[in-house]
Amino acid sequence: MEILSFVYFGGAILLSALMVVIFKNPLYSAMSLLSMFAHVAGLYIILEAEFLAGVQLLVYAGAILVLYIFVVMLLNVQAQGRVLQKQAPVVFVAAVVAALEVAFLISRTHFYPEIPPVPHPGVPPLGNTEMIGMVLYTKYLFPFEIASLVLLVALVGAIVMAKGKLKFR
Amino acid sequence: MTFLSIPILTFLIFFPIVGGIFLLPFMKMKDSDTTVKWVAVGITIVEFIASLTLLIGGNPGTYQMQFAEDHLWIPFANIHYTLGIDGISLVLIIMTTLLMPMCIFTSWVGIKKRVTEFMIAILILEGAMIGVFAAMDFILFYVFWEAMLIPMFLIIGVWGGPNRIYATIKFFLYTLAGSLFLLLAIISLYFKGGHTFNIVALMGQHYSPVFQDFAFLALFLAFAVKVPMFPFHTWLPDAHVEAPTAGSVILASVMLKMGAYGFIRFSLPMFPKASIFFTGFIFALSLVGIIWGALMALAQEDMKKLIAYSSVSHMGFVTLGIFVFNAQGVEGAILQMINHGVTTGALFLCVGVLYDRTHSRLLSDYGGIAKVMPVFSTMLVIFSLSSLGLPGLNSFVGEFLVLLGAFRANAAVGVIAAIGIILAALYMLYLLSKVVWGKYEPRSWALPDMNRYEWASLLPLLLIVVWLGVQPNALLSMLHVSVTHLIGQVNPASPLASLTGGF
Amino acid sequence: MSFSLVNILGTMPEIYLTFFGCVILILDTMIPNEKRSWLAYFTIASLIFAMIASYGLNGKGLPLYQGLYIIDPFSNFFKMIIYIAAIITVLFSLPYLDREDIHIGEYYAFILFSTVGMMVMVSAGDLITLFLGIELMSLCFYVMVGLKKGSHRSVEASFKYFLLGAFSAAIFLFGISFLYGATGTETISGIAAFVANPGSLKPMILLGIVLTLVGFAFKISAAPFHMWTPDVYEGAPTVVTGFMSTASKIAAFGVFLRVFWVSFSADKVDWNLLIVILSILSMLVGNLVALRQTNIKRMLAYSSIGHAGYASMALLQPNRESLFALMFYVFVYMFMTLGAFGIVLMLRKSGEEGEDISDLVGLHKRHPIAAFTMLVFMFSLAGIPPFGGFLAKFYVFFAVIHAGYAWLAVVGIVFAAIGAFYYLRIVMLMYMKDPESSVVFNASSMGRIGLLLTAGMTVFLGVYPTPFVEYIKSSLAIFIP
Amino acid sequence: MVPLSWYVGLSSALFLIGLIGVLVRRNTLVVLLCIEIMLNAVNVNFVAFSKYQHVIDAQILVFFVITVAAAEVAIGLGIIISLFRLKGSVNIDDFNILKL
Amino acid sequence: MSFYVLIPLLPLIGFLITGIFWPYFKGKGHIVTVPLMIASWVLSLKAFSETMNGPAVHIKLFDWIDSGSLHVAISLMVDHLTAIMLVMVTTVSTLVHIYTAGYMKDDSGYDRFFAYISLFTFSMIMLLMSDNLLELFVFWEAVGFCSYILIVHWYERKPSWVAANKAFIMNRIGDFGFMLGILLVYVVFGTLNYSEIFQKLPAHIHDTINFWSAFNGTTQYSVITVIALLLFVGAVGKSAQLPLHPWLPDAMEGPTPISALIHAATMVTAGIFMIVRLNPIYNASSIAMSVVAWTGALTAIVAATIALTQRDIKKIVAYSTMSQLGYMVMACGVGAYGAGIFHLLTHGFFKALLFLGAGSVIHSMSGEQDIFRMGGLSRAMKITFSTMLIGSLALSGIPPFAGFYSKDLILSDAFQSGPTGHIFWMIGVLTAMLTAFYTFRLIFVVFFGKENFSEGEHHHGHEGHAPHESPLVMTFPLLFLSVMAIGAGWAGNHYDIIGFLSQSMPVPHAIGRPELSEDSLKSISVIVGLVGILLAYALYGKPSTVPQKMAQQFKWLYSLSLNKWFFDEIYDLIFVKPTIFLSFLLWKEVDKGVIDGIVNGVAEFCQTSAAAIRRVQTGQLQNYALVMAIGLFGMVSLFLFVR
Repeated sequence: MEILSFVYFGGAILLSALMVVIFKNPLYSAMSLLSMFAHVAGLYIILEAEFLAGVQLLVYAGAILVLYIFVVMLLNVQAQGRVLQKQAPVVFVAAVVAALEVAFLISRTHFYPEIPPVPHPGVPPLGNTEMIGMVLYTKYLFPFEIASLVLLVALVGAIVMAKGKLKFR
Repeated sequence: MTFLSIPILTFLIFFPIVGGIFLLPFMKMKDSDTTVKWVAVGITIVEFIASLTLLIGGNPGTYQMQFAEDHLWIPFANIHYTLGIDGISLVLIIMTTLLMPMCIFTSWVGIKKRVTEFMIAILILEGAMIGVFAAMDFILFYVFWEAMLIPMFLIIGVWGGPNRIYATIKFFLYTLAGSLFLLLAIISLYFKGGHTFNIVALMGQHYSPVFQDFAFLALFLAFAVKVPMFPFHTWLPDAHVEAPTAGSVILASVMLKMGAYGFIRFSLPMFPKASIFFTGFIFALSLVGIIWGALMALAQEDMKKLIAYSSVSHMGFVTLGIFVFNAQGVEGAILQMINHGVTTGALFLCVGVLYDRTHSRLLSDYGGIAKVMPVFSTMLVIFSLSSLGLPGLNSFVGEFLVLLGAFRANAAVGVIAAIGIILAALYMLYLLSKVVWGKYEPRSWALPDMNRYEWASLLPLLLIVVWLGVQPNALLSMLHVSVTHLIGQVNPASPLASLTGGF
Repeated sequence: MSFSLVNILGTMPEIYLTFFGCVILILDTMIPNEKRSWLAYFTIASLIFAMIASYGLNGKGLPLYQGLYIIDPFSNFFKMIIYIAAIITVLFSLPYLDREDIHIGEYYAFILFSTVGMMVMVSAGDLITLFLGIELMSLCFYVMVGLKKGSHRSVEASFKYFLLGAFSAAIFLFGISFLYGATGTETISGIAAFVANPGSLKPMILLGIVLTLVGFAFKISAAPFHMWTPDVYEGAPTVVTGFMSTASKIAAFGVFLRVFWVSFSADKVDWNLLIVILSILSMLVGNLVALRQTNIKRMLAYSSIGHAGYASMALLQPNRESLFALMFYVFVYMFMTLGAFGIVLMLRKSGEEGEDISDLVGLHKRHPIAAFTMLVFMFSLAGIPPFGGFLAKFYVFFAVIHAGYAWLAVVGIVFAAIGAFYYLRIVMLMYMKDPESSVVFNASSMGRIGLLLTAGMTVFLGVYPTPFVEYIKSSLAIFIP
Repeated sequence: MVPLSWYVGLSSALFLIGLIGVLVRRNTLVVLLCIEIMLNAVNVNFVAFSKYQHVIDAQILVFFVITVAAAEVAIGLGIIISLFRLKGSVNIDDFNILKL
Repeated sequence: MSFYVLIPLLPLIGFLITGIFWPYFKGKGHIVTVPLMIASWVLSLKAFSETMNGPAVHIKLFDWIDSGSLHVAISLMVDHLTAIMLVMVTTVSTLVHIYTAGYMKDDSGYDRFFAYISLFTFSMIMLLMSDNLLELFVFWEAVGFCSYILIVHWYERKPSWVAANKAFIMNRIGDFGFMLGILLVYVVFGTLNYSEIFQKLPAHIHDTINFWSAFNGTTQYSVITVIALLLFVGAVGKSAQLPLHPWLPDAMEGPTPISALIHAATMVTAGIFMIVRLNPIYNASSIAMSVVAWTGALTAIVAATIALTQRDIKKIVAYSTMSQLGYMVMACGVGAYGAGIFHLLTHGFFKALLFLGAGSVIHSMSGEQDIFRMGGLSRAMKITFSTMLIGSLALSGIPPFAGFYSKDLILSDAFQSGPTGHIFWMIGVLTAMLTAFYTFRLIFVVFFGKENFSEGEHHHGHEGHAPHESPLVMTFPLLFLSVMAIGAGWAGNHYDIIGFLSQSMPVPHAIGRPELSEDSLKSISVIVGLVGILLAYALYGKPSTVPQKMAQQFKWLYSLSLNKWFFDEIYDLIFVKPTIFLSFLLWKEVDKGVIDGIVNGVAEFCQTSAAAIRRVQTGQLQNYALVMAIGLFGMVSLFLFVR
């Protein structure tokens, strides 16, 4: 069952990712990406990360992609000329090599069950949103704050960049 | 040891540098050139007089470093500000301080633009050069060694001839490239030699033969470029030709000596086994250099190039003498360093005298100047004769001692080196024939005889040329102990082997 | 899970800066255009304030937030450099922004936020905090690079930087994920234990090392991950270039060092080779390609690639010599590079920045002091004594030889000799040719202070570096006793 | 139970696809999407490790990654808009004033 | 300080005063130098008388070079050899000083000239008085330098400086050998002092040296032979022996007084002096001796053949000098050192006389030197003619003139020195005949016959005026020297100069019983001399076409003689041209081409490769990303495949 769903989600993820790369029209690519995000969220559920699945859908599909599609529409770019860069053949050859390397590396690694023992005894069950909140606001408080600062900067920065060449006031 | 409780070596190093810095305000002033020149002359003369206290206070009877100063400079890696001199550095320092006033005198007329900056560069250069000879910490030595390049770079590049940029960059990069290997060797020595940069402390160590070989080669690169030894010499003619007269003089008289000084101070005592191992190699290069430089000089049409190539030849004697490892050879080499400094410096000054009048260095533009400039011609003849090693003038003694040392070390080497003396006669007489002798044909330029600044720059050298020719012992006596010690370091088994003659 | 106020106190400098950054954002909307320079003064003041606060924390080796954030003298040292770099940058910015018509108050806020980002980087105790710090810094820079909005080059640079930065961030994260997967922890010290005894997970750790290395190499612009550097440096406003090329690089070095030495030191034999390759390639590319540049910012960009190569040689062996070498190197590098960019940004040619090398021709005739200052920076960058650059190079070679890589030192030497040429060329053009273009050197009093500071320190660090050496020694004492 | 290596393989494949996309597509916007794919690959990895190691921290990391991804997209789109204004194009090969 | 110091010091003072202040003398240079010179001469006479029976005087002036085990002091040593040489040198020098005052009058370099000849005299005296090889070498070179500077006196004329350069360089080549000899002496004996060398000589007599050990050579040479030969190379150069002789005739470009002083009487004899001084070394090596003898003999005959056809009055005398020097060297080579020195002395006088006479002739001809443009001068210049005649007779070895005694001593000593000695004797006799011939050819052509000059033909000087007798300052030295030319030989013979000299050198002992008695030997040489004179008279005593015919008949021989056996041309072809060619070739092609080419090539290579690497930076963003990716996976594969 698990395997089956993994195969489904995994296959769909890869397929949609490929579609993102393959589709000529950026809008279609964005739609494929949406599909990918959704399937990744599905995969998270298999992996007992329900909270993250929600975040994934909310942030990625709900926020990022909408913003993205908005920009695509705004710019109203028509697909023109070549889709791929001139260096594409080189990239494909290199990608095959890279894939072989990674596959080799993964095949050489014995993950489970030789994985190191669980470092923290008495681990609460995964997927517990309360637990996530607990850790996030104690241990990860500092990164959390930094993340908020990142978002602030992104906010201001996006405004500054997108505003165009305007005399400030 | 201090004189009037001033650390004299520190004073010698920093007095001109500080003096140069105090000249800075003159840059903005109008019509201050003459003042600046006089101030610069004053500084260099005070410096010279101060350096004479080394003679008075120095003890020629010991090889220990004298006037030593030692302060921690940079606390990481144990870098000290260590100064000290022995007989060998003493004579070189005095030669340096002696030549500097003359360099300024010769620039009196020749340097017309940016006089203040020129003087500043010269003064800073002087400080750095003395620093090189006085430093007894390897890093300090290296700092001076390299820092010296900067003012020289500017002197050639700013005040030089038409092709100065190529020349100065070549000069800088060439020497820098060599020096960087020196830096590596210094660092390696630190780790092999007991975590110190103190030169004296590094001498007493025993290094593995392989390390000695590599370090020797690294040092060799740095010093051979500076000397310059045979295949590394091509920067020299370019730099000499393009440099202003003072630059040529400093380059030839002092800077070239630093390579040889490096061999004496570092290569020999620190890497005795490698020094002996590479003796044949150095001999070969020196001999080729002697012959090569002379042959090249013969083919030159440009006076400065001719003298520059002759330097290659003469410095070949120096390196040869250093590596014969006997008293005559090494003392001869040091003497030859001084002689070459004085003589070639004077020759460059002479060329400068002509150049200031005519703005030509081509032999074909001259001829028969004995007619119009008799006094100058006499000077030129004497310096040329000194350069070709006429007995009674200074160079002969050095060359003879080197030849003697070389001959003792290896007869064939001595024979080949002696050929250089024949060739020296060829090119120097060629120079004289083209410039001094012959029919004087008036040209667009006037050739008045020497003015008083030129007198001031040439006459002292003339006296030294004669004095050292007649009384070389005055110099040699300062060297004996240091040289004996040096040879003892190279061959600790029989420190007196070289003194007992024999085949 | 206990949580103590010490955690907050330890991060007060970061908090101050964030706060002041927000204040600037607010102030910006309130103060009139003419008084805009007050923002700069305010920025400097806040930086100095934070600096003092950081200094107050010196000597306390504190792991905060359960080891996610480390306040130790080592990170403090890097923070000091970053503060100084930021202050000098602001000193240079004031006239520059006016001239370039960048009237954006957010600029100063971004300077502060990016400073926070770098501080987070150098203090980060785990990889994710580190990553967030990098991102914070980078996002600020993405924007700052593109601040000259009317300029194609500026925006293009911003775009290139952004895209490649995001690309490298993804690679870096992927690496973190592998490290996490292999070790089950993301704290720097936690990883170390597993790296020492990886068992069958070694391939994954190796992959993680390589991928994180790429992220760091990108930030320090080491070849072959340097490609963004020249373009971005050229396109960015020169003040930003100066800040980027020094502070961000130095912060990256600090964290690079910490991650690799603490986490991966057990696997040294493996990554040493990579560092060697990186540094050789960087020296090669940086020093060679700089020979052919006509734009001085581009040239300095390549030079900074070369310097990254030298500095990364000091990463090879986790010992005292290397640590000192790296710290001293970045310290000197900061002053000389920033100063060189300072000179460049003060050159104006008919309303534009004089950033062509040909604009420097004959500078000595017109502005002897500017030329001399540039000469100091150039010789220092070339590593010629008695300037700081020499001692920096010296200590790096010192460390390399101590690490047993004498041959690498030889390679470095060769490239140093080659590299000296293009620095010399600048000096040569300034001093040995007659001026052609009508370049003016337009230095405000703050700019002059900045130049005096950088040039003075460049000389001082070469002649009498003792106080700083002592400071660095005390800073590294905790890291490696 | 699905072996961990499958997940790692999946994420690696995803990462590579994203990488290829970044390298080959001309359209800036699509390249940006591909970077998102790469970041998602990272997330998949983290979540899988989290599951198999029973540690919640990894999920926190994913949380941060998502945050950063959002921030990057915001800035990136801002830059792209700014660039589009100047050049009227979103093809990457049109942005090559800075070179050599 | 004893008065010996003053002998060299006085000329030195003269040099310093005139040399430093010469612009202020304005043609009065002689008032300082001549009196000093005369004083020096007087003192050397005193020295001669003091040492006549006394031991050698030894005065150490100062330590010159101390280095390691090398100790060289500048000292004065006066033994019999030195003393007698001193007399000759100071005499000739004094007379030349006096003569110069007349000859060089109105010359622009008058005061300079005096300074230089004083310097030369000082150097020559020091050369004679030196007590070690290095000191000898110093002044050996110093006299060479003086010769150079005096030859180049009329520096505006190209032949002058060419000749001067030639003289200096040829001497340098000789000195090269000399220097090596000194080095070898030091290496072998550990000292350069004559007396110490001679003391240690027996111990090293069988030493050998492997000269080419550096090149793995194995041949062993006898050290003493090598030393002797190397030192002899110096003598060859200085004394103008084959093959280093061509500088001497060319040196006649200098003013005549120095030809008399330097290139006839004093400097050129330094080589012989050196050989005699070092006679123990030469005596120890028979190979060296025979080389010396053969060189001398060949030089004598070759020079004599060249002199036969020369037209330049000074060149004829110069070749005769060379020939006579060959005699002396030959004498040394057969061990007849005393005879050599004797001949050196007499030759010094009569050859100086001949030169000064020639100078007087040239002076009166306003610079003309071609003997075939003179003629009949005996009428105008009686004193000059008669003194020249005396000199010529002395040179031809006609009794009772000086040359007769000394030359015949050489010939008889040569004859008695064994089988090869006969050959030397024969060469000597042949040379004697040739000598008499060309000497009197000169006399007849110059002083007899019809006047071959006309007013218009005077190129040099003022409007050509008739030949006239020279002033007293010039004729006085001639007269004085002719007295010496007449009396010196007799006096030497009478007062047993050989015996006197034998106090410092060995006397050759005859090998076996001579087939011919001493008297018959003497008469043969006298007869030969007379034959030569008669021949000269026959050919040149009266107008005759025989010489031209002979020249055409033996064209080959004639041109060989006229062109000085083509030595100059051969040297030009073998040494001069190739050296210049080589130096230009090496400079242009190797130094600038290869060595500098490599240096610049490295820079060029950096630039080119920079341009190549630079092209990676395309500006295309995705190329950058690709490079990063390749870098990334390259590093991964490095792990996979390399580690």
